[in-house]
Amino acid sequence: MNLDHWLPGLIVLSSLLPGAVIFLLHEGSHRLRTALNLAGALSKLLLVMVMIWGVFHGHVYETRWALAPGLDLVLRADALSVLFVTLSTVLWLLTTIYAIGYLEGSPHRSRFFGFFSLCVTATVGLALAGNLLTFVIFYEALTLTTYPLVAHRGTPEAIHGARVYLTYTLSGGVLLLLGAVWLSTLAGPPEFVQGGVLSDLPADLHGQLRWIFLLLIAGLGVKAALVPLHGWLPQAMVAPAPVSALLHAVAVVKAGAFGIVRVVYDVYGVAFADRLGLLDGLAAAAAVTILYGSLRALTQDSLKKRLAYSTVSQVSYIALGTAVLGPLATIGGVVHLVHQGLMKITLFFAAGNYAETLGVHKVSEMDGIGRRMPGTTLAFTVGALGMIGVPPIAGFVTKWYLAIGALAAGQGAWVLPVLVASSLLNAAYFLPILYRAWFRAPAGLWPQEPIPATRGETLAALLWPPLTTAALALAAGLFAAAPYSPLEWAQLIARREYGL
Amino acid sequence: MMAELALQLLDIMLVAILIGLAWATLESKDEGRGVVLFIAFGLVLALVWARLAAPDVAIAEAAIGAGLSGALLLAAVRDQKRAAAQATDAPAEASWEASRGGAVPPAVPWALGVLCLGLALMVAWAFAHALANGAPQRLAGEVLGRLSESGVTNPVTAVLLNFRACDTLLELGVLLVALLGIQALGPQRRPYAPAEPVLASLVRWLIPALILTGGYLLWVGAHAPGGAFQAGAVLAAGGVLLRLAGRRSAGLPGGAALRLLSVGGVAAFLAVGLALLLAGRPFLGFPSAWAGALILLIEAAATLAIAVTLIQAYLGGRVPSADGGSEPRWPATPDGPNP
Amino acid sequence: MTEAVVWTVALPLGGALVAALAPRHGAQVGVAIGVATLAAAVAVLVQVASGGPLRYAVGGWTPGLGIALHADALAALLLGMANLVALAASVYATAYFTQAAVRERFWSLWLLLWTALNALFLAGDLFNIYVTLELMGLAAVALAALGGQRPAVAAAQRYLVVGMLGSMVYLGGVALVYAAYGTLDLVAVSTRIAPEPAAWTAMALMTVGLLLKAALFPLHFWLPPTHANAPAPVSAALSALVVKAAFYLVLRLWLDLFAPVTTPDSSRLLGVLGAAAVLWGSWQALRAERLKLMAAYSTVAQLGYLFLFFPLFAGLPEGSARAAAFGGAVLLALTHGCAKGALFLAAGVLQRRAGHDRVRDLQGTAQGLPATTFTIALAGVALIGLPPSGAFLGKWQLLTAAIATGQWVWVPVVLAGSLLAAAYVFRVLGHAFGHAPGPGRRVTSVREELPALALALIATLVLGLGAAPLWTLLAASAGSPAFGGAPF
Amino acid sequence: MARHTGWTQPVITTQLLYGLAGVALLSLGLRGALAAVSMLRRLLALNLMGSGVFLMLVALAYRGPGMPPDPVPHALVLTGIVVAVSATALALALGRRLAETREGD
Repeated sequence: MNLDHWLPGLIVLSSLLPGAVIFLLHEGSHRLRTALNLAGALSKLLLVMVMIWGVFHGHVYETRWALAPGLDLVLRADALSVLFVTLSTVLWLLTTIYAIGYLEGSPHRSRFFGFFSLCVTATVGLALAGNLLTFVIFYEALTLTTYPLVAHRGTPEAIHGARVYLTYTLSGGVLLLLGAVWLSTLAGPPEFVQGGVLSDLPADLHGQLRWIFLLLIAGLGVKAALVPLHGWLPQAMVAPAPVSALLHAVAVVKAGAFGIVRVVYDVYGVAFADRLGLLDGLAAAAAVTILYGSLRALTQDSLKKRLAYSTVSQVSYIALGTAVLGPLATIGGVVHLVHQGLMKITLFFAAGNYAETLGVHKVSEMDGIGRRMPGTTLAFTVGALGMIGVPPIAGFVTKWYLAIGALAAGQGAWVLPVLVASSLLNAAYFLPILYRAWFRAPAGLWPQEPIPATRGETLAALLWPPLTTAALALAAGLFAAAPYSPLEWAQLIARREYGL
Repeated sequence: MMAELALQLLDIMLVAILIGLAWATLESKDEGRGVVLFIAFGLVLALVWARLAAPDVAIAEAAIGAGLSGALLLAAVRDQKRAAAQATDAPAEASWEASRGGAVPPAVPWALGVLCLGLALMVAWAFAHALANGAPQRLAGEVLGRLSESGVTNPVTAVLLNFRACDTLLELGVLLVALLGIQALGPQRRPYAPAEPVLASLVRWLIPALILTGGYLLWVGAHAPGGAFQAGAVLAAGGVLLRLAGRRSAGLPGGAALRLLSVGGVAAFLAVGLALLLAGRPFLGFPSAWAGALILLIEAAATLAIAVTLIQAYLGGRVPSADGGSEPRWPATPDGPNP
Repeated sequence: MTEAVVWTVALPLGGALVAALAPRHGAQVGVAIGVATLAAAVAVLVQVASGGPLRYAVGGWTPGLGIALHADALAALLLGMANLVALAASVYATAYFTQAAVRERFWSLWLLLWTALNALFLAGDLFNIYVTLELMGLAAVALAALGGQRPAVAAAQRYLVVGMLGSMVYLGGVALVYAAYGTLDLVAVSTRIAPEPAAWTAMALMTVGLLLKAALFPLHFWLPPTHANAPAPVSAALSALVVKAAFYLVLRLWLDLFAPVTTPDSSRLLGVLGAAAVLWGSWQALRAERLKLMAAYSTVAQLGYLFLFFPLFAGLPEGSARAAAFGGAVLLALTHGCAKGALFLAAGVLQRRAGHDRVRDLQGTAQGLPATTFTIALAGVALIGLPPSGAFLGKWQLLTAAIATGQWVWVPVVLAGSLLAAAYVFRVLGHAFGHAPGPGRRVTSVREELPALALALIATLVLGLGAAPLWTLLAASAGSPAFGGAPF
Repeated sequence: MARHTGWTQPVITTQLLYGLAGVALLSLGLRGALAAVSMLRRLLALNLMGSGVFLMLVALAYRGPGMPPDPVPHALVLTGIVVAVSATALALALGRRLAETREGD
């Protein structure tokens, strides 16, 4: 067996197979299910580490499977996919641990963890996708596998939220499909190649290529929650906390953002996209989204909804970094894939802990919560400050690179105001929460306390994941210059894209 | 020349009568009358077949097309009238309709007329064109040329049972499907009415004659007009007559024997075909020397199968045993006493 | 061993006779014969894959004088799919029927339907096709009426009348072909046919007759009540196989027989009707209040997709692009066969447990039957055309061909049809989530739930991820002398 | 294409006359089947339509008084007649069952 051929496939299978088995498990087989979940997550982590080592040593990992003449399913490891795969794998492991604690005793756990594993399978497949067809396949698979997770609770609101989610994402999928097929008829099935594959096409096709770009970005923009395609995201907040964490930090929104990065860098090529005049529109959409999301977040009392609008805003930093020509902005956009993931998952874990431990769902109920749950609130604080861009947390690194990238590209005149305004708004909706949590006295009894306080602030399985991700977010900022840091990888990606 | 002219006049008259009867069938106000006209149409059509040198088809048309179809349709009309007499709330017409609006959405009559006329003109044009330009030999030469290898001398039987045996095997399957389908719908609950003595005594004379005719048709089918379908239909006609004369089983055996007879046609055909296959010949590839005997064997089984199938179709699927024990109960009706 | 072709027809026919003679043992006979018939069909597929198209002269007579059975890749693939679905439905049927009277009558009719399907896929003679159509049609009618309830019987009667009408119109075309070309053998006719009045008219008559049976919009009116009211295994066979068989014949006749006679306009007409079927069928499926009615309308829509390929074939030059599109059409047909079979079987399980199949009121039942709900979801993925189902690749080829030939008009139809399909599928699935406690068992009725699940998995995974050999197989059959002017 | 010897004009006249009569029956039957309001009439119309097709086939087979007719269409028509009666019988049985279920309601 040639590992170079099989490794990407194995990484996908390492969550697919446990997922398939988990579906068959009896509801009460708690231990076996947990063992399978953790075995899958750990083996995936192991395989990814092998892959990182291999990519570092110049191995080319590619799994290729023919679906039809000229249409191949390709899984390939390059710098960008390794970055996203690593992020997904680490966060999956943590989220699994968190979910085991979170869902203890609730019904339909086999169904939940089955789809949860499939969802990660789709995310990892999407990260490793080596061509547009493969990307589309996993992109749709992600839609399908997350639908049952959003609808999991089965309440009318859950069903409704899931339906809204599905309506948006499937419509986006249709646009993406059309764009992908159209592009294939012009240029053959496009493989992802750094620097793009389309710049050699004759000039009379450029008009069609612009339309295709619009279709692709619109299709991807639904999942990336670009305004005005973001409407599903706040609705999908009905899902259980681990799902929200995964949806908003890693899987769904990030899949859209990652797709935008892929299309701009590895299908069109950023230089060619700029030549076609496509980047300005994307940048404008990103800027509008950044500001709009922040503004909407200001007025939300529901904590999860505030976080959701914050996501709308933050994910578009990635699109913004992508749309500004130049390696520095690229670094800022790509590195934010990881940074936003770490920070936002921390925030959602914490929000889930508040809801699960104390029944707190609203910002207005959070007075004094830091004293009751110091660990959780500490993690929340790190995430929130990171989002605002306070050094030395990871978010600062992102904003710094975006700013100097914009200046280098001569677009500082409008990018810098956007960044500043956004950061001020971030502060405006996060700092009051922190103030309430740490400095106000509790208003009285918490809405409900299913977990007895004697066992610590909450279950260990719920507490350690947010602390870990908060530490990672801090480390990603503190040790940004260290080898193998997310920033380092982002710089590698940018060097390759621009041929430096 | 005179003879030819007379023949052409006869042709034109036949065609005119045929189309006239078809028209009258469709336009008749009363359904019973329509069925009677349809039977008359079938008899004229049998004459047309004879005129066109198709005696095999003529016999089959008279026995099946006009005879048995007619009997089935007449019985249906009678049931329908009876149901109408019983039902006080719903008109009988409605009970025959799958649903209001029928199988086809209501169409504007003149549009339908134009459509059908246009279709007729198109098909007529194509048909005339094909006749004028097509190869007039078609398959006739090939069939007649290789007739000697078929084991029979009646070319129609040769085509049916040998050259195109595959069609005929499946066609017997169609007949079997119809029978099984009718049986699956459950027994017919038709009240039983005793026949008048005149009919009963007539039938007593007719039945042996019909059996003889059927056997004869089967036997001569190898070299003259006739064969399994015609023979089976004639036997079936005997069964229908028996039923009309008051024999409730219509001369059919009961139980396993009947089931065996019903599937016998397909079974014999298939068994012979597969036996030949296993013997290293093609499926249904009769060796010349044996072909005549094998075909007669198949035809004999098919004749009986066709006969019992058609009789059962007339009886409505479930055969009452000869002593009448299994005839389902039927409420007393004004026009027929209960057994 | 070309006899495998014969066995695919002879085995179910013989089985039907045994089942008619010994109705109490129908289930054993049916499943045993089903396994053997599937083996024969697989043997045919293997032979075609290894040795190219095969042709079997029944009785040893030269085709023309006699009748040929033939199997090329298209026929063999559909034959394989049909036998797979039929076997799954057979296993299902062993547990489905509760009334002894109905159960005993089912098997002989069922095996005759199976005979007809296999004979039809292998038929190489225009009149033989007519006989197989009638055998299939009558068996389908008898099975559809099997329950004996009034709506089923009424629908079956209408179905029968439509079928008779279609057969007669088809037979009119056969008469014209025989008049003009003096033979009924498909290969022989295809070498002689020329664009002239007889050929045009015959094509029109035969196509209309078959479209009635294939339920292409607006000739679909009979399908929803028939398919929605038949017993579940019968519905599965009707929707997955019987209408598909009529489509197969249209495809066969247009590509192989009437290729010199068809015009871009005639192909476009089929495309327009297909597009209308996609939109109308999907819309009606969305509005259907009953699950089986929804599935039936979905069949109307899915057949529409298959007819969209006709104008695309006409627009593509011979070569790899057309071969790719042709493979897409076949894959779409195969996937729909398996998925729709699975959907109807699963719907039958739900209906039996709940006592009804009203979509609105199915929540609790769906939650109590996770395997069946999962089956519906998987089948739904294939109906929508999402990856990784075979339908995704089929639609990819459909869109590719539409864009490549500049026939943009079909693109919004395909996309809108997919979204509507998603809407009706998820309308059902939305009800599967709820607060009810988890069921004790994943699978409650092995013989009913597993065949459906197997079909759904084949549609969604096997045909989606393992379909590449299909194009190789079709390419190997193309242009072979055994079958006329093949599609490429 | 050269005419066959012995293929005289009256033969084709006869073929054409009866063939066109068949076409007329086909068309009449089709109209009847589409326009009929009751199942029984529809079945009558379908049977007439079938007879029309059969007549076209048998007319083709006719080759004049001196020549044996083409047996293939004859065989096809025989098969067709049996198929038609089978379908008619099944349709009537379905109608009967419908009538009964109405009474049962």
